[in-house]
This record gives sequence, structure tokens and C-alpha cells, in this order.
Amino acid sequence: MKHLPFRKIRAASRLLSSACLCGVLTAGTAWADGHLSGDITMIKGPHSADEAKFEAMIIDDFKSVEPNVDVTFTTYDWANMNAELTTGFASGNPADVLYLVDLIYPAYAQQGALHDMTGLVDSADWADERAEIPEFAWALAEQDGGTWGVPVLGAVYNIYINKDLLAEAGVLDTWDDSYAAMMDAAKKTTGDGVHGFSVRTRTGDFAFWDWLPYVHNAGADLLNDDWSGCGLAGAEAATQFLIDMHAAGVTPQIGALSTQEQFDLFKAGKIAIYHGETPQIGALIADPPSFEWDVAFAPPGEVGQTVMGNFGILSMAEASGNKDAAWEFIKHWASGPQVGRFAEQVNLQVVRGDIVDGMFAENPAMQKIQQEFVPRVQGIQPHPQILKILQSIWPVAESAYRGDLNGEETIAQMCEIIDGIVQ
Amino acid sequence: MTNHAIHFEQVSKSYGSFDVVENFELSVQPGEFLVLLGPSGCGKSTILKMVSGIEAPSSGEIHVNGKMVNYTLPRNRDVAMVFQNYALYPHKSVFENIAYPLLTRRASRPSKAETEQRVREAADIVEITSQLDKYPDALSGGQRQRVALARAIVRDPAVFLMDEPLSNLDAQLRDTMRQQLIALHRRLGKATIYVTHDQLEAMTMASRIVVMNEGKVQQSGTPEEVFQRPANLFVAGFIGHPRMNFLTAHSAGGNSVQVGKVTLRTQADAGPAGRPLTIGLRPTDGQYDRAEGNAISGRIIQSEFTGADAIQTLDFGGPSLLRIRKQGHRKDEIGTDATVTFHPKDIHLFDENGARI
Amino acid sequence: MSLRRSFTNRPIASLQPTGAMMLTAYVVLCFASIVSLTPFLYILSTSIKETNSLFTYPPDWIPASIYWGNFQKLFGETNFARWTLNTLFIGIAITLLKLIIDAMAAFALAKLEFFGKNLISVALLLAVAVPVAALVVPLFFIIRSMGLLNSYWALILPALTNPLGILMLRSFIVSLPADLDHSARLDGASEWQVFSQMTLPLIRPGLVVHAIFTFMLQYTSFLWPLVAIQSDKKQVLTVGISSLKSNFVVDWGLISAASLLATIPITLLFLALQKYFLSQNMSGAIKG
Amino acid sequence: MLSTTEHRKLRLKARIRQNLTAYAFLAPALIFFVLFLAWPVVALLIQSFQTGGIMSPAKYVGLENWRQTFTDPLVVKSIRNTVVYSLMAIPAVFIIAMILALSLNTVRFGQNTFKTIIYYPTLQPILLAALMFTFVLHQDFGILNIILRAITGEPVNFLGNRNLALPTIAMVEVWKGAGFWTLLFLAGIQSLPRDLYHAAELDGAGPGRRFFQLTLPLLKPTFFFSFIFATIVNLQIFDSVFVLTDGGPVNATVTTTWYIYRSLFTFNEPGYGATLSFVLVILVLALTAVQTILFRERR
Repeated sequence: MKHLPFRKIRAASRLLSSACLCGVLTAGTAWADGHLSGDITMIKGPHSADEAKFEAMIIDDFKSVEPNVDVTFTTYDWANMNAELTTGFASGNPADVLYLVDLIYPAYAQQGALHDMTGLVDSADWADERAEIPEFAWALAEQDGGTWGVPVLGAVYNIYINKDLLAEAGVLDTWDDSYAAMMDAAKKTTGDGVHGFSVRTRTGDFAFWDWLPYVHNAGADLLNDDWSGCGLAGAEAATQFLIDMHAAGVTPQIGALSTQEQFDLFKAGKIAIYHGETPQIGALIADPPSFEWDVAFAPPGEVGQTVMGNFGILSMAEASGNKDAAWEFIKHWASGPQVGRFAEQVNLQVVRGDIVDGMFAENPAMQKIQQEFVPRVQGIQPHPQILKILQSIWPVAESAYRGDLNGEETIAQMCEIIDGIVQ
Repeated sequence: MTNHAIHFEQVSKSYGSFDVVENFELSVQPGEFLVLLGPSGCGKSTILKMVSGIEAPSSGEIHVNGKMVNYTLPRNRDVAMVFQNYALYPHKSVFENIAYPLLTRRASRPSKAETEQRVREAADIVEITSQLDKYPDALSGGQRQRVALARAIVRDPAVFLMDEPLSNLDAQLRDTMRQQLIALHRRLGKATIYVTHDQLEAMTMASRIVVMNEGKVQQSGTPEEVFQRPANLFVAGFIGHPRMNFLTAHSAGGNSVQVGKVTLRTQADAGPAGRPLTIGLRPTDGQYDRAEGNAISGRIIQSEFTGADAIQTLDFGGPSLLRIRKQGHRKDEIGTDATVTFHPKDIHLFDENGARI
Repeated sequence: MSLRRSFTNRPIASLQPTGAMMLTAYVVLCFASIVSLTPFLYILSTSIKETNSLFTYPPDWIPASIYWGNFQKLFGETNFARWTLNTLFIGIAITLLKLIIDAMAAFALAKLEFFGKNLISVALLLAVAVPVAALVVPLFFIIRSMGLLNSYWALILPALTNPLGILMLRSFIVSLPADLDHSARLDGASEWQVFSQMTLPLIRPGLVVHAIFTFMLQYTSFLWPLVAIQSDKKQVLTVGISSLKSNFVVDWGLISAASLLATIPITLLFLALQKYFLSQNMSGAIKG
Repeated sequence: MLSTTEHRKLRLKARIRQNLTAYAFLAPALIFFVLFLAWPVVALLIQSFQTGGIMSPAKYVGLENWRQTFTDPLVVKSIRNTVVYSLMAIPAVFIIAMILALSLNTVRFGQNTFKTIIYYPTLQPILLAALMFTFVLHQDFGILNIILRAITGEPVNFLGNRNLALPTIAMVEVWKGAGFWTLLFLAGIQSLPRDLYHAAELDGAGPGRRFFQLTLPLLKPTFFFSFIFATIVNLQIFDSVFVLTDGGPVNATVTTTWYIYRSLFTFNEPGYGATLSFVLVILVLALTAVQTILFRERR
């Protein structure tokens, strides 16, 4: 993460801000005339240990546009985000601007804690910016006829491969042809302290992210089309495949390692096919491992070949006392230069189309993810109870990975739980 | 009533249905040294506690210096108390202990110099001046007792209350302290209620003794009165060492009583013949070498050497054995016969209810 | 009567241990010490290494040179110093307030007669059994309705409630000889003077135990500050350190450095007060 | 003498004065007690008949939460786990603490140093303890697995194994708690009357017999307090579960307090959380009462 390609971004930033200036001059809209004032607070989970530093850059830039608005940045702890956000809302004094992931915002929207931003995002003077964010991303932010935030970032749950290990086993080009090929590659690379394959298994590690692409590849999803019940039918074989992977002894001890510990193992050259997440690329660039690595995604399933991703939106609290300034700051944060720079700093994906091309010029892995993976992303269904659904069904998968259940039994039990929640 | 230092009027104290003190009536005169004497549990300490305000009476009134104090806070009663365990403040030096009563009331707090002077005076009286800087746990038992006394003296109260103050001391020290307490009382001249179960303390110190048992006053009088004319069996048995002999007897008509086969002449009228009685004979009143008087003959079956004297046990064929003090001691007397005589005035008569005749 | 003496460490109860017993005891204690301290060596080692990962293969137990960057970052880029000050401030405030409040209540329960004494005693005993974690939500609403959320008061006020301290101090006060306060009252002391001049000085060991216990409880609390405090500047150490973990890449060196430093204040406090703490028996708390 | 009525009047006045004094001392504690303990317990009961209430207004739902509580298998599991955990952790920590206390009582030199070292873990927030155990339990670097692998050749999957996860949590809590109980027991042992031991030694009682026939029975009051306190604390086990396993694997470490937390903050179901809280309060009270009765009877 030492040498980020800022040069291009800065150039783009200059271009864009002059464009903004033009917009201001011509349209004469109220949102950038520097007359706003007051204090606003933003809360966000950290994507980096240097989060505060990166946010300060965004806020400093905002200061030059809106000198009279003071922005305070705070973070929530990912592991406790619900507790912190819930009590924040309940206190009647939540942060004005909230970075919320698709897993949790629907519950807050449903309870009226978030401001419906439909009017704001549809306003004519922001139409150009709105158009840069693709419709699939907007769909994730829309719920019950409201728009609950501006999609800004995406995190892709990709696979990392140890090319040396795969080449040694002679499967470098074939491992991702099919599930069977991946199984074969995993078996061939396993041995001498090396594991052929790993997925996360713990609820606390959000292990369902690594399972869901296999479900999506089978044409299934957590909920059926109208969200009236379980939609997992069809995912039996895919789930059985992951159960078989664990049974085949190609994975580390099940449940023994956290996300970070598995990544350490990968970095040490001891995992061939590793399910991870894109912010880890930074660590691989900063401290290059002794082997060739690359990013990848799961082999095609019965129906398709998708990549799992989840998205973050910038929402506004219904209780915010300074919605004008909050909206102004959201627009600033979501603008190409700002969100682009931030995404590069923390190795996350942007959803804006306009800056994709210029980004990650010196980071081929991220470029690949941004350009090749993001279009394949199938995200989560933003049902208000989606987090409860995922956390409630996951112990069933944990049980299955340990060999207690087969694919059909797993899906049947999960569906029973899901139906119990949504019906 | 206003002349009394302390006055009890029908004071009772009960816990639930258990009466600790019943209808206690007493007046203590200014300057009087009154000893409440009785076995433990007789209610004597409760009486002190009621005077000091630690306990409230269930009924009746307590007056100190003519003022009813039933509902007065302890701090406003103008009484000082010396506790059996001294109740010294372990975290304060001897000086601070003695000074404490002077400093609790902001309004009447003396100046530093005056405090110093009064503490030294009190310490002088009890001869503890050299220990003022020490802490209580560095003192001996006797020294602690003196500190406790000094603390009581320093504030010049109307009344002193002392709750078995000498019982935690060893015998020798107790003797010394007893004399010093008498001297102290003489010097201060304050009304004092002194509670003890030790008859020796009571006899030597009291200007008046009140003997109590089971919450009731048994007898009130000077030491001589309670010793010479005990009002009932309890007082007779409680006071005097060795303990008085009690023998079951009956009246032989007029001034004579029948104990077993022995007939004794008495000073008091024993009432109609056949009336059941208890007679009391003090072991110290028996005379071995006198021909006259009421003679009781028997065999010496035991002889306990106590120093100057021996306590001999005599079996005279009566209802119970008789213990007699005898000067000198010879082991070979055991098994021999002896005759003891009692003067008629030394034969105490008690009726069926235990009251003196 | 020597209160002072009974508060100091008594001689050891078991008699002249044999050489074999002594040896066994030392072996047991050395083993226990190793078990106690080993986990700390891990964070010590990690805190002075420059690393993004918890473990490097092969392991690097003792780094060739000490890296201070984690500590610099901790003070330069996080609110660590602020969290520490907050924790100390709140801990000390709670400890002092709770000490006086609990001692007063314990004094009343131990030494004074009043209507409803039994009822209050029983209520306190029952309340000890109420799991504090279960009360987070109602507490949250109460603090919110008082308008105290996100303030130090939100952390201080509810912490003043735990009735265990009252019961513990009561057992200490009950064990004081009653004649001391009778004597003080006769010497003219008001109840407040009896409390402040007789009782408090004499239960100092109990107060020290109570103080350490209260401070420790506050120092290690996590759930309530997490819920009641939103502002990072007002946050306490436990939650602050926990917030250093981002879900994605964990800076183990930074967290280890923070954890290591976080153990220092409470350790110092413990060392300063251990003379009192270690010789005291808290078992009186409930048997009274 | 004053009349009975006058006495009654004066006595009442004195009583009032006495009560006012006592309640003045009690007032601060009582205010906090009512506000932050008694009232929240009542509020819990009310909330258990409601839904919502955190962000949206509360709605009355009757016995719905209670019905759900009694049909939710996870509730049963959480109570079972909590009790099983306590049954593992409390005896383990007591036995270890007793051994350490006896050892401390035996040694002559370094007693204070050992005390401090043994007490050190108790001073740490459980979050830090959990962080340290991430290291200690690691399959490749953890000291435990380095030793175990040397013996058995296989690392042990402490937190991933369903049957080991709860004992592992207990192990961490024992590590953290042993110092506290050690010092408590040591204080208890050291306050026992010395004469008794002399007498026992003269009677020819060896160290073993002295321990079982004197020390243990004499420490009964200490044990009584300890059991009650340990029960109350351990039935509330939350922090280490939250940090180390988050209830997993396969719900093997789901405890009641953890489930309360999840209901409240993850699932936004305060009514259900309140109901579970109330169940926990009753559970703790019931177990404490049973222990009290058992101890009183044997005394």
C-alpha cells in the first residue's frame, strides 16, 4: 500500500472539480455556494487501520468547498456495528451521515431511522452524477419504494490463488474450469502442511460470503423472487460440493482459523486456493509473499458464474438536524475523485462507472477485480431481516461442513429457518 | 426528684416477651458511688445502656440531673461511660482519644491550648501523661483502662457510667485499679453507676450496692447491710465468699430451728413449729474452739487448703454437707470429728419463698 | 482489643512445611506463573514488531530490532491517550463516589435502626443476583430520557448501583466492635461523625478492596460503554482498542501495543494497593 | 411521670428522627438502586410484553415473546450451555485456586511476587485476554498446540471443535479468574485460627488430614460466598464468548447473555431480549436460592 497511484486520480480530480465549478456557474444551484454551515457527524466502519487519516483528506477537501461546515468523523466497530448504530439511532442523536452495508441498512430503513433520499438523488442538478452509478447498485439501495442512500463502495469476496503451488501440481490453467477441476486441484496441491483450499466457516467471520457465490452459481438465492420465502432450492449440489471439499481433507481444520489467520497461512504459501476479500490485496502488495499470486473467482455452476460482493451506501439519519449539509457532504464523498482515492487507499471497489478506467493503474489485481469481477457481482438481497436470516442459518452450514448433514438436508433445514423468519 | 443525679421510675426493658429489666426504681444521689451487682444476664448492663442511650427503655422514665432523657440522643445526655473493653479508638493516639469528647461539638470546641491543657489534666489524674503519643494497641490493659477513664474525665460529665471496667485486667492490676478508682471518685465527687458481677469490687468500692437478678432488684443497701442482712436467698448466696451454706430446715417453734437432728437457736423468730425454712450459715461464721452457741458436730470429710485458711467440709448427718472456714490446715484432720458453733445472730433464716425472716 | 493487629497479615496457618511440601509448592507456583504470563509475552513480542500479520512462517519470536512504530501510531493517529484518560477519569470518579455512597448505606444497614431495614437488606441481596448485562436496554432508555447519552455521566451513574459493595462493606462494619460507636456517641459525636471519624478509618482495608474491585469492574467493562458512548473522544479503553480492529486487515502490532499499555495503569494501582488487597478476606460479603 | 400519650408522642418523634437519620445515609444508594436497578428490572418485565421500542414506538404483543421463548430451541441450548459452562468453570477454577492458595501458604520466600503474577490475568479486560488467547490457541504458533503437537503430532482445534469450544472458553475464564479466587482462598486460610492446627498436629494429623478435616470445613463461609458469587458471575458469561467464538461453532457456545445481546442489537428485537433477560434473572435467582438453602442446611 506504499505507492498508490495518486497521480492519475489527482489529474482526474482537477478535471472534475473544474467541471463542478462549471456546473455551479451555469446552474447556480444552492448546493455548492458555500453558504451552508453547522456541524455534521459521519460514522463508518474502518476499512483500514489508517481510516481516520484517509477520511481527514476527504474532509479537508470538503472544507475548501464548504468552509463553514464542520465534519466530525467517527467509526463503529464492525463486530459491534449493530449495537453502536442501534443505540445511536435510539439516542435520538445519531450521526448525520452513515456508511451502511447492504446487510444492515434495510432493517434501519424499515424502522424509519433513515431518511428517504429519493427526492435528493433524483434532483435535476445531480442527475449527471446519479447516472454514473449503475442501476444494479441503485437497486441495492432501494427498498419499499424509498432510496436509502448513495451507493459508494463495494467489497468483492474473491479467491486468491498461489500460482506456484497450482503450477507445481500442473493445474494452474485448469483449476477453475469446474467444481470437479477445483476439487482435483485442491487434492493435488494438498500435502506437506499445504492446504489445497480454504473457505471461512465461522459465523463471526461472516463465512456466508464464501458460500453464497456457489449458491448464486446454482441459480438459487436466500429468498425467492418476491421475498416471500426461502429461495435456496437448487443450491443443494453446490452446498454438497463444499461439504465434500471439507470431507476430502484439503482444507485447514474446520473452524480453527479466523479470516486473518487463514490469510496469514495463504501469505506463508500454505494455501493454494483461498477465499478472501479484496482489501487484503494491500497487504500482499506491501509485503510481497515469496510466490506468484493472483485473484480469481469460483468456477461456473449449473446456472452461472458470479462473484459475491457487498456494498456500502452513504445514508442520512432521519433525525439529522442538518440534512442540507449532510447531503452536501454525501455528494462530496461520493464524487469521483474522493471515492476513487479512498477506494485505492483501502483496496475497495467503486461503483461509479466514470472513474473505473483510471483506477488502480499500478495495481493490476485490483484493476482486474474492478473491471472483470465487479460486473459479475451478485449481491445480497436487502431484506430487512437479511442479517438475521444469514446468522440464523449459518450454524446449519457449520454443522454440514463438519459432516453431519448432506447438501439436501442442509438446504432443507436452512429453508425451514428462513421461512420461519420471513413468513 | 430534682435532687437526684439519676432517677429511674418504673423502668422496664423487654425484647419481645422476654423481660430484661422489670419495674426498676432507683435514685442515685450526687456524689454517690452506686454499684449494680449481679450475675451476667441480670439486666445490670442493660440499665447502663438505657442511661447512656444505647438502648431505649420499653416503659418508664430515666432522669439525669432532673431531666427526662428517654428520648435524648446519647450525645446530649451529659453522661460518660467506661466500657469493659475500653472502646478506645484504635486509629487515634492516646492524646486524640482523650481529646475526642472535647472536639465533637463545633459550638463548644475549646481552643487548641485549652484542649491540650484539659487533656493533660485528665491524663495526669490517671497517670498516663507519658503515653500520650502512643496508639492504643501499644498499651497494656491497665494503661488502656486509664486512657478510657481519662477520656471520661476530660469532659466533666454529670454522671459516670462504668460497665465492668476492671474485668479484663489480671487480678493484681485489678486490686490497684480498684483503689485508684475509689480515690478518683473521691476526688471528682461525681455520681457514678458501676456495674460488676464481682462482689469484691462491689463491697470495696460502693457507697451503695444494688443487687440484681433476672431483671429485678433483690436488695439495695450499703455493703454492710447486704452482707450482714441479705434480703433473700439470692443475695445471701451471691454475696460472701466462700458461699453461704444453705440447709433445709423447719421451725422448731419460737427462736429455734431443726436441721436434721440438730436444733439451733436463732435470733429471729422462726414462726410456728414445723414451718419449712431454709437456714443460711456463712462458712466464715463457724467457730471451732468455742463451747457455747449452737454446736454442730460431724466428721471432716474434706479439707481444701487456700493459704491462710482451709475450707473444711463437715458431714454432720444433716440434709447436706457443711463447709466451714478454719484457720490453719492439717491434712491428718480428715476423717476426724469436729464441732462447730454458730452465734444465733449468724443464723440467717429464709422462708419458703426465699425471703429473709 | 486490637483491631489494628487483626487487620495485618497473620502468620501462616499450616505448620512447618516439610521440604517436600515446600518444593511441590514452588513447582506449582512456578508453573502457574508461567501459565499466567505466557500470553503476555505474545503481545509483548507482537507489539515491538513491524507486521501486518499475526504470524509469519517461520515464527519470529524475538525481533532483531525493536520497532516503536506501533506505539508512535497509537499515540499519533488514534485517540489512545484520550481513551486512557477517559477510563482513568471515569474509573476514579466511580470509585470515589461509589465508595462514599456504599459506605454510607452499609453504615446505616450495619449500625442504625430504621423502618424497612429487613426489606432493604433482602432487596439488596436479591439484586446481587440480577445480571447486569440483562439491564442494558432499560438502562439505555433511562439514560436517554435523562439526556445523558454520550456523556461521562452515562458511564458513571449506572455503575454506582452494584449492591455487592454495600453488602461487603456492611460485613466489615458489622465486625467492628459496637462499643466504639457507642463510646463516640456518648463523647458527643453525631451519626455523621461516628460514620466519618470512627467507621471509615477503621474499615480502610475493606474500602481498599472495594475500591480496587470497583475500579477493576469499570476498567474491564465493555458492553455498556459500547452502547452508551458514541463519540470516539469520550470512549473508554476497552471499546477503543476493540475499534482498532477493522474487519479486513487487522493491525496486530497496533492492537498488541494498545493492549500492553492498557494493562499498565491497573497494574500500577494493584501494586500500590496490594498490601491491603492481598491480605483481605471478602467472604464476609454475603454471610452477614 | 408523663402520661402514656405524651410518651407515645415523644417516642414517635424520636423514631422519626432515627429513621430520618438512617435514610439520610441510605438515600444516595437507594436513589441509584431504584433508578438503575429496580426500575430497569420492572421495565424488563414490561418490555417482555412488547415489541420494538428502540427506534420505533413499542407495541404491546401480549404473551408472544414468552410463547416464542418456550418454543425456541436456541433458548434451551443457551441455558444448557450456560449451565454446562458454569459446571466446568466453577469447580475447575476453585480446585486450581485452592491448590495455588495452599502453595502460596506453604512457601516462605517470594510469596508476594507469586501473588502478583498469579493475580495479573484477573486485572485484564476479557477483550485483551481473548486477544492473547488468539495467540495461545493458534494451531501453528500457539504454545498449547506447540506442546500438544510435540506429544500427539496433531494440533488441537480448540475453538473449531464443537465439543471443545465451550471447555476452551471455560479455560480462558479459568486462566483469568484463578488469581481472584486464589487470593480469596488464601485470605480465608490465613485467617483461620492457628491454635487449632497446633492441636491437630499434636494429635498426629498429617497435612492431608489437616486440610480435609480442618481447612475445608473451616472455610465453609468463604466457600458459601464464593459459590454464590461465582454462580452469579459465570451465569452471565458473555465477553469471552463474544470475542472468541461469537456463539459458534454450530451454536456450541451460545450462552444466554450472548443470545440476549444478539436479540437486542443484531436482530433489533428488544422485547425478545427483555424476555430472555427476565428468564436469566429468574435462573440466577433460583440457582442462588438453591445454593443458599443447601449451604444453610448443612451448616
